[in-house]
Amino acid sequence: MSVFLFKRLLTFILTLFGASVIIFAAMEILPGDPALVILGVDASPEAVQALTEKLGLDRPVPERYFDWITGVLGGDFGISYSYKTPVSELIIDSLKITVPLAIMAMLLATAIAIVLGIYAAANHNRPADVGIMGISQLGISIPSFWLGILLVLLFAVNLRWFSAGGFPGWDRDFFGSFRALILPAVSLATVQAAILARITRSAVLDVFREDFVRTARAKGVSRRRALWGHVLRNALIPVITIMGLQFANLLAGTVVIESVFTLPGLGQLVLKAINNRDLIIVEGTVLLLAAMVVAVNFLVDILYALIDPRLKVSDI
Amino acid sequence: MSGPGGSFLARALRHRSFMLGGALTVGMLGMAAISLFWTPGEAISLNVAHRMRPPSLEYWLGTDKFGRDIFSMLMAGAQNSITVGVVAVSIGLVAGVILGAWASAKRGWIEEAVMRFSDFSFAFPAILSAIMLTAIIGPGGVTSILAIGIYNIPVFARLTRGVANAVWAREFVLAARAAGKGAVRITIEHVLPNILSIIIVQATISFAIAILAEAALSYLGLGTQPPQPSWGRMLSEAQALIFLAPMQAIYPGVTIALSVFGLNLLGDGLRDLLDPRLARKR
Amino acid sequence: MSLLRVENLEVTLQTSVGPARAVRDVSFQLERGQSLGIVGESGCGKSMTALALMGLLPEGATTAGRVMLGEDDLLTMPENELCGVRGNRLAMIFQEPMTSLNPLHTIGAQVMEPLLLHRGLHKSEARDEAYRLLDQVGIPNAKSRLDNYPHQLSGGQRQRVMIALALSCDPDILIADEPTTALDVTIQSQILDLIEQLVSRLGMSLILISHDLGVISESVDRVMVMYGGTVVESGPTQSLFHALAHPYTRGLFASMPRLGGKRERLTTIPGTVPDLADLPTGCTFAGRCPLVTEACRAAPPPRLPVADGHEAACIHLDLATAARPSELFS
Amino acid sequence: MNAPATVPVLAVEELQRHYTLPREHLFREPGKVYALNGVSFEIQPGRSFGVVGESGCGKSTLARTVMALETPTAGTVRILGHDLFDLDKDALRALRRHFQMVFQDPYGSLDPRHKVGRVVAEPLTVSDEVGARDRVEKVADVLRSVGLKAADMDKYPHEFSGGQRQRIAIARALVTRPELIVADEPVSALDVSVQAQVLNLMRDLQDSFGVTYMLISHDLAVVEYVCDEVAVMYLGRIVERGRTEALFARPSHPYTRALLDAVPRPGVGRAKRGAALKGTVMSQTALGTGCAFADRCPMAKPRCLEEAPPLRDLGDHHLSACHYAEDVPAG
Repeated sequence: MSVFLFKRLLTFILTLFGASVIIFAAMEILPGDPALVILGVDASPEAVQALTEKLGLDRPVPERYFDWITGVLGGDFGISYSYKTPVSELIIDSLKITVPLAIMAMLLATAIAIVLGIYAAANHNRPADVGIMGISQLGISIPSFWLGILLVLLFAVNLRWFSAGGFPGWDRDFFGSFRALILPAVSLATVQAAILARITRSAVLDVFREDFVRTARAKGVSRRRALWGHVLRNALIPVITIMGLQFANLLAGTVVIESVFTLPGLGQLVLKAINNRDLIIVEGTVLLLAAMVVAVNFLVDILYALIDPRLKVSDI
Repeated sequence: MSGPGGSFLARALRHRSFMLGGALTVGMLGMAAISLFWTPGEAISLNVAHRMRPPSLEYWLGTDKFGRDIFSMLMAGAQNSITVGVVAVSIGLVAGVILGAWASAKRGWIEEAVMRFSDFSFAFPAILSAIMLTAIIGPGGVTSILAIGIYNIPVFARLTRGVANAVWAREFVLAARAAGKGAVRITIEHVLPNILSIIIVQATISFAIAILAEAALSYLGLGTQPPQPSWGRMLSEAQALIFLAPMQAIYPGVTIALSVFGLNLLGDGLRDLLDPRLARKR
Repeated sequence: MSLLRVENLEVTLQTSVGPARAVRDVSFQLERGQSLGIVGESGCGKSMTALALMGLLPEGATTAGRVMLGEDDLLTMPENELCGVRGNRLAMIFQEPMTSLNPLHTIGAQVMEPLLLHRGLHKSEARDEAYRLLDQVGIPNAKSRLDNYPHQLSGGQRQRVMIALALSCDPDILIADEPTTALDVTIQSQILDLIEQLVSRLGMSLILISHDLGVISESVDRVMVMYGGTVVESGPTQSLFHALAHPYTRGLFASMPRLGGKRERLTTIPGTVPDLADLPTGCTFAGRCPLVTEACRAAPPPRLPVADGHEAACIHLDLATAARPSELFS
Repeated sequence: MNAPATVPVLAVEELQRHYTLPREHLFREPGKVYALNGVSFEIQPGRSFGVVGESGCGKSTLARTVMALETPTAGTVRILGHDLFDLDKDALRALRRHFQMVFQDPYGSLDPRHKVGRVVAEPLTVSDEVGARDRVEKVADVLRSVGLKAADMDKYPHEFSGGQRQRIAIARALVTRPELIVADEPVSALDVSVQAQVLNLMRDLQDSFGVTYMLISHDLAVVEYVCDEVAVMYLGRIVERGRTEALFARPSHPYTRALLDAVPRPGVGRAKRGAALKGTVMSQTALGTGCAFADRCPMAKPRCLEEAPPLRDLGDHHLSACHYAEDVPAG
């Protein structure tokens, strides 16, 4: 096993552990007694005491962390105070929306970005390049949730092609559910695509200036063939890095976009939980979101090692 | 920043997108500054008698459902975006640059630790931190500032460490060491001046991202609370009325987009103008 | 008829400080089997001349004049036809063996590429041929090296791979741009020997570009000395080094410390190499030349014969050759 | 501080420097690079000592260790009698005014954000002995002595050409009037026509200030031009050492012979190149038993593979680390 992968794996595990500790600790230092918060200020001291014991809030902190984390690892996130159902069920239900939405947005963004970025680079300094870069500059300036509102305005209010929000559920109406995710995915993807297109373009241009591309051209390889055969794979390295880093922002964007389109995903779940002071849901969801980000970045590192034969020693 | 490369001003004036970005940014700052002591209408207190007015000479962009003047709210909202942006980016910049420069000067396990810490922080985008902070201290401007500030620390730490390492590898640093200078002095006298322009560019871009993040947080109700106007909350209020008064959802969005666009152009322009590769004539 | 005929080649580059005339009025001919050396300091236009021949000038560069390879003018040839010439009839080796190979492709794939492109070989034939080529340039364990990546090879070995690559399609002309500058002196002589051997065995013509007068004088039949984008002196190697004529060449030669030379004070040429974006109208060396007169600054000097086939672009040749370099530049 | 003539300006003894490579494999020991394997020499005041060798022979590591920019694994470096790695921080800093360095890259060795005056004054700013006005005076003086103008102080480095920048770098090294200047490839980044200006300057400065040079170079001709004594390094060891003229005229180590033969000489005409040395410099990741050069040596005999040759005195200040030093052909 190479040290690079070992280090990355270790970082992956430590990061997850650290994230869980921080999230747990954050919820621990909450001002006020959670039992009191749940029951309201006029609850009787006996009821508060009973709930405190029931929730196990009177036990030492490390013990409670250990119980919580072993539960989470076994898929048990605890029972929601407000819904009275297992948090894991709530999370699974919301993941059915958030995960497809994030994947759709990522695929869409990547496809648009790579095509536009390469096209712009191939036409460096020509009108197509200048145009694409201008539009992408505008694209990274637009808040994705506002774009969502604009799309609602156009396609739901004026054209009435899509509904303004809501989600029918995969079991009830598969096609309708897919349709409900299209506008949200487009709003998320546009901003990401603008960022990635700029990165792709500059990565391709940078690699085009490398000596080995000149070598390839000196062999008689045409510009186009050099682009596909030599430049792209090298240019992919920085693009993938940024994609990994952007994934965190994409997930964050999902939280907001779900709000715009009233999709009952992870974002809605956690926002409602904050309002209800349903902390056990907040804990679980935040940990899950953080874990997704960390996992994607770990995958990116593995992808690196596959693309780049030089990568043996960590330097990132 | 007149350093090497001749007249910075002359080149800046010729740089079209830099000038456009500068103009937009000055416009945003100006709007916020003027709103400190004057707005055309009422931005904060409610006046239900004048609710939902169309644009007119008195209400330039009309009024919202509480009778507040929309244009005045946009002006006052700029204060909020700028405050959150500047404070949050400053937190990220100061902490990040210190961490990054420290990592670069010491190398070894300190560098490793700082970089792993950065990896770790990347798992918490601003909205995730804001959600946790809201659960702890409740929603508000401070939550936004802290969340966005924390998000920016690893951004600046990684950037600083990367470019500082490049400076440490230059021979003039070796010369400084041969003269007997210590790591702190080299960092202050040689490393920081040489990476300053890159940090400035990143600060501009980070400011733009902070404005977007602040808007998202106040849209979700996690950020600035009423009655202080904020662009994000204006959008969320307008969305409820989208079938009735669609234009109310347009104005704040355009304002955000133009501010961010201006800062991004400014950042890109600065990158061109401050790039030592172009400034150095060989 | 000459294999390669370059007539009045001009190259203008776009730089941040305006257009730079990197190559001005360069003409030469190359016969089959002959070797030509281009020598000069940084910014003299020697590399740009080579890149102009290959049609690989940087973006924004413009050219004038003619580069005739047989019947074809390479400067006006459409790009898709040029691709058929490059790597096939005209091949090039670059200075930096560390960065000139694609880090993500195997050595084999990179040597095979021109074979697949120009000679229409099948993959397995190309692989066998690549093995033969690597073996020919002296790479030990060539068979297993085919599957190595560039970072697994030393600098000298990478330069051997570059040579194998360049020779793969039996080009008429091999252009080697500072092929040994990045290498150690013992490796340099190995690589120069290899190039020389292969060129003579395969009957190719060679254009060798170097800043090192020693490398040039040991390796080629004819020499062209460039300064500020123009050719200041050219001629057969023996006669040129025997009777250096141009003040620049004489000064350059005298300013080199030489092994086994007496440790007497080196002659120095005052000043520094000219900026291509801001060249004088007359002789490019006028700013540093001890013999300069008004006439030198007025117009570019004509090329005057020194001996059979040996020319120098200087109007004060008699004065330049009369004095010893140390007196000339004192 | 003026050392008595008997104390060498620089004395290096049994210097070793081994690096540990970054670990590549989890369950294997990380590799090591043996950059210096016991290097010893002395330089007397006012002399110039050259170190030649190919890339990876350890000559740059040697320069940096002599400058106390790196800590050796073993061995000592004495400057004017003081053991550099035995001094505390402040004492070392105070001693630094007596030994300065000139670097290879005239573009990289001057901070582009500092004006020339500040660059040149850098070694003075470390000790508080020199007042601000004095400092300007000294900088002006030293700029004039390297052939620049005092007014150049207020310009930025990018306003100068490569040769002028190397003059600035030399001025910086000279400003404290050091006894020793270590120059690591000072002219290899310069054009040939500019090289001579810098080499002549170095010789002139030695004449006028009596400075001692340690010159690191891959270029044998440059070393021959500047240095009185020369050491040839191969894989972290000195394989031959002696007076420059004698050593180059009659090398006593096959590696020196090969180096000299490989240097192309202008004007000798085509194909006079000596037979090329085979192979390439092995990585210094293992310490073998025999002579490190044996695998490339045209004269290698069985003994060379078994027994490492010590650096032995051949008389007349000439040392060679070859069992068969007397048999090396005269070329």
